[in-house]
Amino acid sequence: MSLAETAAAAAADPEEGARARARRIEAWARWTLPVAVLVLVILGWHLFVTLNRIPHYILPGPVRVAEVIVADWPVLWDGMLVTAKIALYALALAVLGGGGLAVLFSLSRWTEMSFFPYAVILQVTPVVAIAPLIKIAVDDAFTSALVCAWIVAFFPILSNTTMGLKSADHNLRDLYRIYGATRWQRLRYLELPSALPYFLTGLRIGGGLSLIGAVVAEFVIGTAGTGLGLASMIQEASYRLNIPRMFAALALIALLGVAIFMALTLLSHLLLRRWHESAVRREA
Amino acid sequence: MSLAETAAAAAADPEEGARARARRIEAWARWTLPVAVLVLVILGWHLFVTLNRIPHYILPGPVRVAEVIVADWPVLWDGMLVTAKIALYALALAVLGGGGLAVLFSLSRWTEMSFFPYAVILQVTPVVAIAPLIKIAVDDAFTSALVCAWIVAFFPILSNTTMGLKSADHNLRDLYRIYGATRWQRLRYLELPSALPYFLTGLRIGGGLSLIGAVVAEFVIGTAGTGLGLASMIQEASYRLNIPRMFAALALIALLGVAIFMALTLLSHLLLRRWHESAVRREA
Amino acid sequence: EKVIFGTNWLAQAEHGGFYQSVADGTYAECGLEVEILPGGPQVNNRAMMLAGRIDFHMGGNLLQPFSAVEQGIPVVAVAAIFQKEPQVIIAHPGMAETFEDLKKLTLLIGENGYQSFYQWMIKAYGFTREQRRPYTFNPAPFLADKNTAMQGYLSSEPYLIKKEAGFEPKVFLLADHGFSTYSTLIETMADTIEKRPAVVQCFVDGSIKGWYRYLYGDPSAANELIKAANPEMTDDKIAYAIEKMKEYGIVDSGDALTLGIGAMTEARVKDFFDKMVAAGVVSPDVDWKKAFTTRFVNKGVGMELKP
Amino acid sequence: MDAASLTAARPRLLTMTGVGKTFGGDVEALRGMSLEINEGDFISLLGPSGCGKSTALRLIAGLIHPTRGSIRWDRPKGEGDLGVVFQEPTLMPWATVEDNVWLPLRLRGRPRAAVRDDIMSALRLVGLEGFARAYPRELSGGMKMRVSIARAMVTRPRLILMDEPFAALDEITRFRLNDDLLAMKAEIGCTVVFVTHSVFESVFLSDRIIVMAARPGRVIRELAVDEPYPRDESFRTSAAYVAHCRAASEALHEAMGEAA
Amino acid sequence: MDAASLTAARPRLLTMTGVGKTFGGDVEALRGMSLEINEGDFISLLGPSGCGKSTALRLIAGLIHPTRGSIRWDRPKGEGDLGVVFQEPTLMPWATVEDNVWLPLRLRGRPRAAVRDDIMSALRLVGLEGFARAYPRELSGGMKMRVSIARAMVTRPRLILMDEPFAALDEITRFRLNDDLLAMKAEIGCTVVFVTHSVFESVFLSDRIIVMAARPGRVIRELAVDEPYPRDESFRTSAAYVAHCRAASEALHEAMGEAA
Ligand SMILES: Nc1ncnc2c1ncn2[C@@H]1O[C@H](COP(=O)(O)OP(=O)(O)OP(=O)(O)O)[C@@H](O)[C@H]1O
Ligand SMILES: Nc1ncnc2c1ncn2[C@@H]1O[C@H](COP(=O)(O)OP(=O)(O)OP(=O)(O)O)[C@@H](O)[C@H]1O
Ligand SMILES: [Mg+2]
Ligand SMILES: [Mg+2]
Repeated sequence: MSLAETAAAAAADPEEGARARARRIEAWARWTLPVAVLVLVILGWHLFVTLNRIPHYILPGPVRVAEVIVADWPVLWDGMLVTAKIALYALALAVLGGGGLAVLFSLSRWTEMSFFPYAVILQVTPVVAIAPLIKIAVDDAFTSALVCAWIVAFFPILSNTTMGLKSADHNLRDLYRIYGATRWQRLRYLELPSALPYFLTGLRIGGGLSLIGAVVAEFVIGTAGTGLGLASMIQEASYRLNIPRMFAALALIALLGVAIFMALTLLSHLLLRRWHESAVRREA
Repeated sequence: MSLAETAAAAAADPEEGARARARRIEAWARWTLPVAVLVLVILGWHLFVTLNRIPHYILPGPVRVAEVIVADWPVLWDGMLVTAKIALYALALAVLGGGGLAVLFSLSRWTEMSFFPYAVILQVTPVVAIAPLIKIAVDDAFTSALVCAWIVAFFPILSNTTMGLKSADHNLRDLYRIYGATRWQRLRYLELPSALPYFLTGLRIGGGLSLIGAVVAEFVIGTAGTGLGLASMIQEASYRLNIPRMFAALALIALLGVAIFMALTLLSHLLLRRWHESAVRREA
Repeated sequence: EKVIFGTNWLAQAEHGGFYQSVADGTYAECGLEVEILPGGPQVNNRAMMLAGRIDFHMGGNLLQPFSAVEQGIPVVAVAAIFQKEPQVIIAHPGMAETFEDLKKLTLLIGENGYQSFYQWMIKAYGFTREQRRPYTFNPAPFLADKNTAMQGYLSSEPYLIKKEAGFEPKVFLLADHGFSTYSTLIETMADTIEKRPAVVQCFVDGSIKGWYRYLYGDPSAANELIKAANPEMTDDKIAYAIEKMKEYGIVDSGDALTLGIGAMTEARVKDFFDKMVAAGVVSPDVDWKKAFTTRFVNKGVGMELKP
Repeated sequence: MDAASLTAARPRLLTMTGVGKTFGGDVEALRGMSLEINEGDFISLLGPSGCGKSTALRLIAGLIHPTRGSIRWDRPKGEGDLGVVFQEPTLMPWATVEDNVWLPLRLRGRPRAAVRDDIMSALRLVGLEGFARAYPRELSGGMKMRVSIARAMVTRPRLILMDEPFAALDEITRFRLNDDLLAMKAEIGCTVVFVTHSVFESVFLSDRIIVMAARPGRVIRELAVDEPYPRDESFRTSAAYVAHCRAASEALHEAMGEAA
Repeated sequence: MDAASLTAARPRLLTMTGVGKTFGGDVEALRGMSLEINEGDFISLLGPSGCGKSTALRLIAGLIHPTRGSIRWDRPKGEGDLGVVFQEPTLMPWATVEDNVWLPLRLRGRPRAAVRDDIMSALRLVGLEGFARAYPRELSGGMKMRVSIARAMVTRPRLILMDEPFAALDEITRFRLNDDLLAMKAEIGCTVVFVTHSVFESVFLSDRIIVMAARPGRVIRELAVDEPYPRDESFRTSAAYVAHCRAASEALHEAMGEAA
């Protein structure tokens, strides 16, 4: 009965049927398309390597890399955990640091004027160059690794959040003033929600950068006390000319990056879908 | 007469006078405050170094660094030009690449679904690890350096611009549809202006990252064909234990970063001040 | 014919012989136009050779040719310019009298060193992974803390520390404590040996002659090239390096005294291989003989240039 | 003469049959709306807040699709034949008043220099000729709405959809714009669908009034205002006007009563 | 009884003297406005679009500062004594209707549970009790404005500033809200400054009407509506009402004439 009704409705309105079909196709393509492209890329890589007879020590084929991943899985998995741990801690710190600084700057224009240049300096200073100083100042290797990764990741979050805090609607600002909101209330109830879409974009950039930061930190700070991460494995494999393994570690870093990005995208979607233009679903 | 009038007005309304004074103080503080903080930081650094008798090969004092900057100015200046050149080229490429990809993705959701993961992969792949591949694939050292710097800088611009393009007001979108705008017109007249504030924030992040990218590129590609940049000087100096010179080069990188950031901030202000919430000046 | 030789570091006196032959035309005599491509801390010129973008590469020690064999990569060492690797461990004065004393210190070791000689130090002397920190070619952390020691290059760090920090550090040459590898190896692809043996021979001979002339003749032309490629290089630095190379017999000692510079012997390679197998650095299955060939050396070339 | 016969002679433009629209599965914004629009019609949608007037307009504009029923265009929708005034001004904040009004022409590829006169006369129509260079944020609420009206008028469209365009304006401006709208309609013979909550405005302007009620939004009465055009001040004081207003007002009360 | 004498007996709340406001150096939005607001007043600002009504309101609210002249509060502005309805709904898009209405109370530290009844009765006042959980983007234009009105009412403020609050509403809802506003005013004895472009509304609601003209914005007439409160439907049909409306309408025409 209900089925017949639906069918009748569809028959009565072919356009509506077409739209429903388009929606279904899209929902399906959202997952299959990236996978299909992935398969194509891997296939292309495979063909490129085999047809041109590229030696495995220059560019190993996907089959070989997959074999290595399977064979060395226990080691690689441990390395991934180590790297993921540093990256996630660094991201958390970047959120606290970048978001916190943005809030601080928004609370006091004087602070912003005085200290924003130093945030820029921190961003542009090559970690490789100041890592020794960090090592001198901070005893613990894990902490110094975190500091390095944090330096790499915090700026996009700071910058985007600052912009977001400034973008709150001026009429709403006026409203808050009239109702005698304290600076703190205005921040919490008005500016932070307004900044959310900007912050989340910064977060997604910061997510990737914190992973990069973790890798760089491992390069320059080393693994003492933190176990062997993927970066160390890359270095070791590259030194030992074990190129397939190096690619395996690289692939896992990429995977980790995509996973972090997707998790943050999902978070962003959940937080914004009810109200923000960029996320609200509309009829086409 | 006019002066007397102004005086009278001020006298008649002490509040207005107070506000005018506050405005003047702010305009003045906008420049003096950062400078004052800078002076304090340098003074603190100087005292720290001299009071603790920190040897110059661990942390040189500001005086010594300044001396080195003056003494080695010709070399440092050349290095700065090299680094600035790579950074600016990379930034230009990042704008083209990041912005272009964002536009491409906004034009076709299918492209976005299929290829955004690869942008993420590109962002999280450690440049240090793939630099040899780049060098193998790209003949020219300058070009490979650019590719490296670009990989580091493009993602924030892509990410922010994508978000911005999606944030265009839905009522305006509807209006464009009703007036039969082509996809291209909608992009040009509606989505790009809407994305501007997001893009500019991404640009400021990308500006710093392109400098970082230039430094990293110099590290991993070497200096052949590009001349000696600041990064090579840092490496050299650090390797030669010429720590004051390393700090001099670091200071110049920081300076370059701040200069790029300020230029982009100015650009952003000029583009937004007439209409965007974050930049429009309002009465407090 | 144009060939490219990639070194593994910025231009310095330790590359002097190669620059010498470029400068005085020794390579050109047998028809080679040699370009020297300097390396650096993060630069990987070996990958360029594997990709066929350069012809010869300067290897640090024998471990990498062993790795190449293990991975089935046809890289072969055709000459060993340094009989001793100039790798040293540097400690603050008074902190370590013997090599064993270093075990009490924190060691700053770069990634390459960690993967090679440090593994041997672990096995042979009982150093630990935990006491090692990465060395990013910045000695400041060493200077800041007396309880650290760091890796170094015989002719570089000790000189700098003396000059900048004003104290004479304690230096341990690894080669004198049993790390018996050759160094500054000329590596090339098996393919090149097979298809262009004349080019290989020419390059090896030219390099050997260059080293004799550099050490015993007038090195000034080579030094000009080095300074041009690396503006930070100074005359006194170069002079110090040449002096140390001579003092420690880095280039011209042991087999080289009889077979000429560049000499390699199977016995010596096997000795090192066995040590590395014992240290767990290299798998015992590796066919170590494939890692090198004596076909181009041990001929006493250029010995007449020695005064 | 009843509503249907009055306009039946004109060629049919669009037919809505039993159109329903439900948002998010539970808010029934519109139920079973049937409407025929003929060329040259002036149709007002009158009803309380939230009764689905804007929704109906957006359905006609093709911006949203009906959940049930169908909307059929009886003659092909030509390019640029449509003009629209949304309930909110919907101006581009980065563009000047002039550029905002230029938009529909720009989208048809007309360079600004070629249409400057059109833009200026549209601005003159709404009394904003002095503000061509201003940005939207420098305008008062009513001024923004007037820019939006100028933008809809500037193309002289064949079908014009207006969602409470004059709500933010004072009565005098409103009357003047009512007159101008009728004059333009007479001149180019366009069709107008007009959302309003003002009984007087709907009677003065339209030849058909669709009275709607809320929760769920639906049509409860269709009134014909069978008075000849042009209409002027004298119409506003005529007995017929008063009678029509009374009828519309009663229908509206009925709609409210049912809604309450 | 003239305007001044009618309200002179009440304690003075605020005095504007010769207030002028110029935007960006050249747009003179307001010139030489003088106004006294006494406690319990119901003052309407009536005038054509762009005459500076919103500007005057924002000056009173202290959101902008006069370029010339002065505004003096004669009794200290207490915390939360002010309620405001802007010309645009100004809702927070990330908050539900309920949370938007909660805002002024929340800013005074009242937890939601404690004021739920107040929120719901404010929503009932504007007929939106069924939409407490909806987000602003799910509301019609008029509904958004009603949320804004509920938000201003929920604190029962001593001084309430309203900028064309009912412009987007149909006449019946409008009349009902007019009645509700007067009832609330009578109950809590608050002062109201009310911007409108409707002559009828201004006469029905206020005891003083300030008629303004545009370019430059200025006061051209101050009318007293010296009729007793409470006012109800019967007032709307009284001769006095008609007379006042005529006077206001004339003043408005005068304002328009001068502005044209
Ligand atoms: N995007 C949406 N999502 C959910 N509900 C919606 C949406 N748009 C409109 N509605 C609901 O549909 C109903 C009708 O809305 P509509 O905007 O058509 O009213 P209207 O007649 O234009 O009212 P007004 O005179 O106040 O503008 C309302 O109850 C509203 O809550
Ligand atoms: N921020 C601003 N910058 C420049 N000009 C402004 C600004 N705000 C208002 N104006 C100008 O001030 C004048 C009065 O504006 P105001 O908003 O007070 O009008 P209004 O009486 O409220 O009109 P309406 O009934 O249309 O809302 C207008 O001419 C407007 O262009
Ligand atoms: Mg509506
Ligand atoms: Mg206004």
